[in-house]
Amino acid sequence: MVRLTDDPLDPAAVEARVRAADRGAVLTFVGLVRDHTGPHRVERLEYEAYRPMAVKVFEGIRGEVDARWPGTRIAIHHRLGRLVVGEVAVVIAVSAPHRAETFDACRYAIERMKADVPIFKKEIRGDGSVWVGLGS
Amino acid sequence: MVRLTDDPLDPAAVEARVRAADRGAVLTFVGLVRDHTGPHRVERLEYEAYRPMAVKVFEGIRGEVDARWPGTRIAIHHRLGRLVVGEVAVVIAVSAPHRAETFDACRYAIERMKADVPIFKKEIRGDGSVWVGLGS
Amino acid sequence: MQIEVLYFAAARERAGTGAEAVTLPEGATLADLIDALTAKHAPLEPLWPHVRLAVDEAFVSDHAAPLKDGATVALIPPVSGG
Amino acid sequence: MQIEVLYFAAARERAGTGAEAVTLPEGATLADLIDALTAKHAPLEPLWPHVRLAVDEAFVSDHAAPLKDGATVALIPPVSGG
Repeated sequence: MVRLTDDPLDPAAVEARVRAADRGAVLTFVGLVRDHTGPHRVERLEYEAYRPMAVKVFEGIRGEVDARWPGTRIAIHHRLGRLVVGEVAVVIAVSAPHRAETFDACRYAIERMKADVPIFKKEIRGDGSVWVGLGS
Repeated sequence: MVRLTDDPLDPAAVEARVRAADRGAVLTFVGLVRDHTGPHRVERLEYEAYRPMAVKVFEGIRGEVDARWPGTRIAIHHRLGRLVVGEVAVVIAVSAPHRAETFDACRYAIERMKADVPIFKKEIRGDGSVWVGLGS
Repeated sequence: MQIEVLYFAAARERAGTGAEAVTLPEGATLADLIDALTAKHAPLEPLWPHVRLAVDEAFVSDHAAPLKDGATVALIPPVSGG
Repeated sequence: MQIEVLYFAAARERAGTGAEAVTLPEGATLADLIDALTAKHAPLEPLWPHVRLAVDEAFVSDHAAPLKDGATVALIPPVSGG
């Protein structure tokens, strides 16, 4: 249910992985390449990852979600490589019998990803390029 | 961006309605027909609505979301009629430049819908049928 | 005056109809309408505590509000969208 | 002992390589490795405050921790998945 890929992501396919007859709610977060960051125009992004560790940390997040919200199911697919504006960078889908857990678990997974999954993003801007989080 | 329909819903199509180049986040909630409610096995659901008022209340919710979370865009599609287990009853998609607003706005829209949109659900169970919220 | 009454879900089943016209004296209120409908459809009686009323597609909680000729009043049982 | 060092993102660009083997004396710590890498790749120096270290795919924050022969140490600049 965790996947890193250089190919385009399909949110519907990720969502389908967590659907089941005993689940009444699916929440799907899609992170897209935005055309700007603050005042800077963004032309494209380049993602790289420490792949085996990224998968390991994502799997750890899945385990944490399972433990904190029993009955949820979560799938996380992250794109790597070169992405242009409008393309999908990440899809996180969470299902549960009821909606409350899907919100809490999905939000938790995103915040954990942003903190600890070794994926790196370079913004190629009209006026140069920067590693996000570093500013240079 | 508000739609009531007797036809099957496609979450991807609803999500597509709120995507745009200046948005980095799309959150899509999908409500599905579950195979049980508490101890009761559910065979199917029958949704009916006070259609013009339901659309009006949904549009009011959209206006509230616009006012509270400027920069968000929201689409709400709700299915009516007879649905079997696993079918999609509602899709609520919210986009925004950043993720926090998508979670807050989507959650808000769902809670408002559950409180005030005149849509009614009859559960056809193995052991009889009930109007949800009324228990008879 | 004439009021158009709409019934949904359990209210529709208990009234045995989805819509009907009801004639009330001038100055009648929502409370008067409730009395008239209960007299006409006894099975509605136990449902009233669970029903909200909408006048011309907006919820109205003040049952002392006078009705206007030609208004549409909907009986809204517990909603459960989603 | 020999340590495999992996560089990502800004660290990779500043080191001029994505991976290299580094030989350290027995008992060397992460702090010793940082000194050795800085001596080898001066451009890494300003990056250290922003870099976390992972040993065999797990973050290690204690730089006094002794390294084991054959360990893989990765320099992890600020992450930004999503």
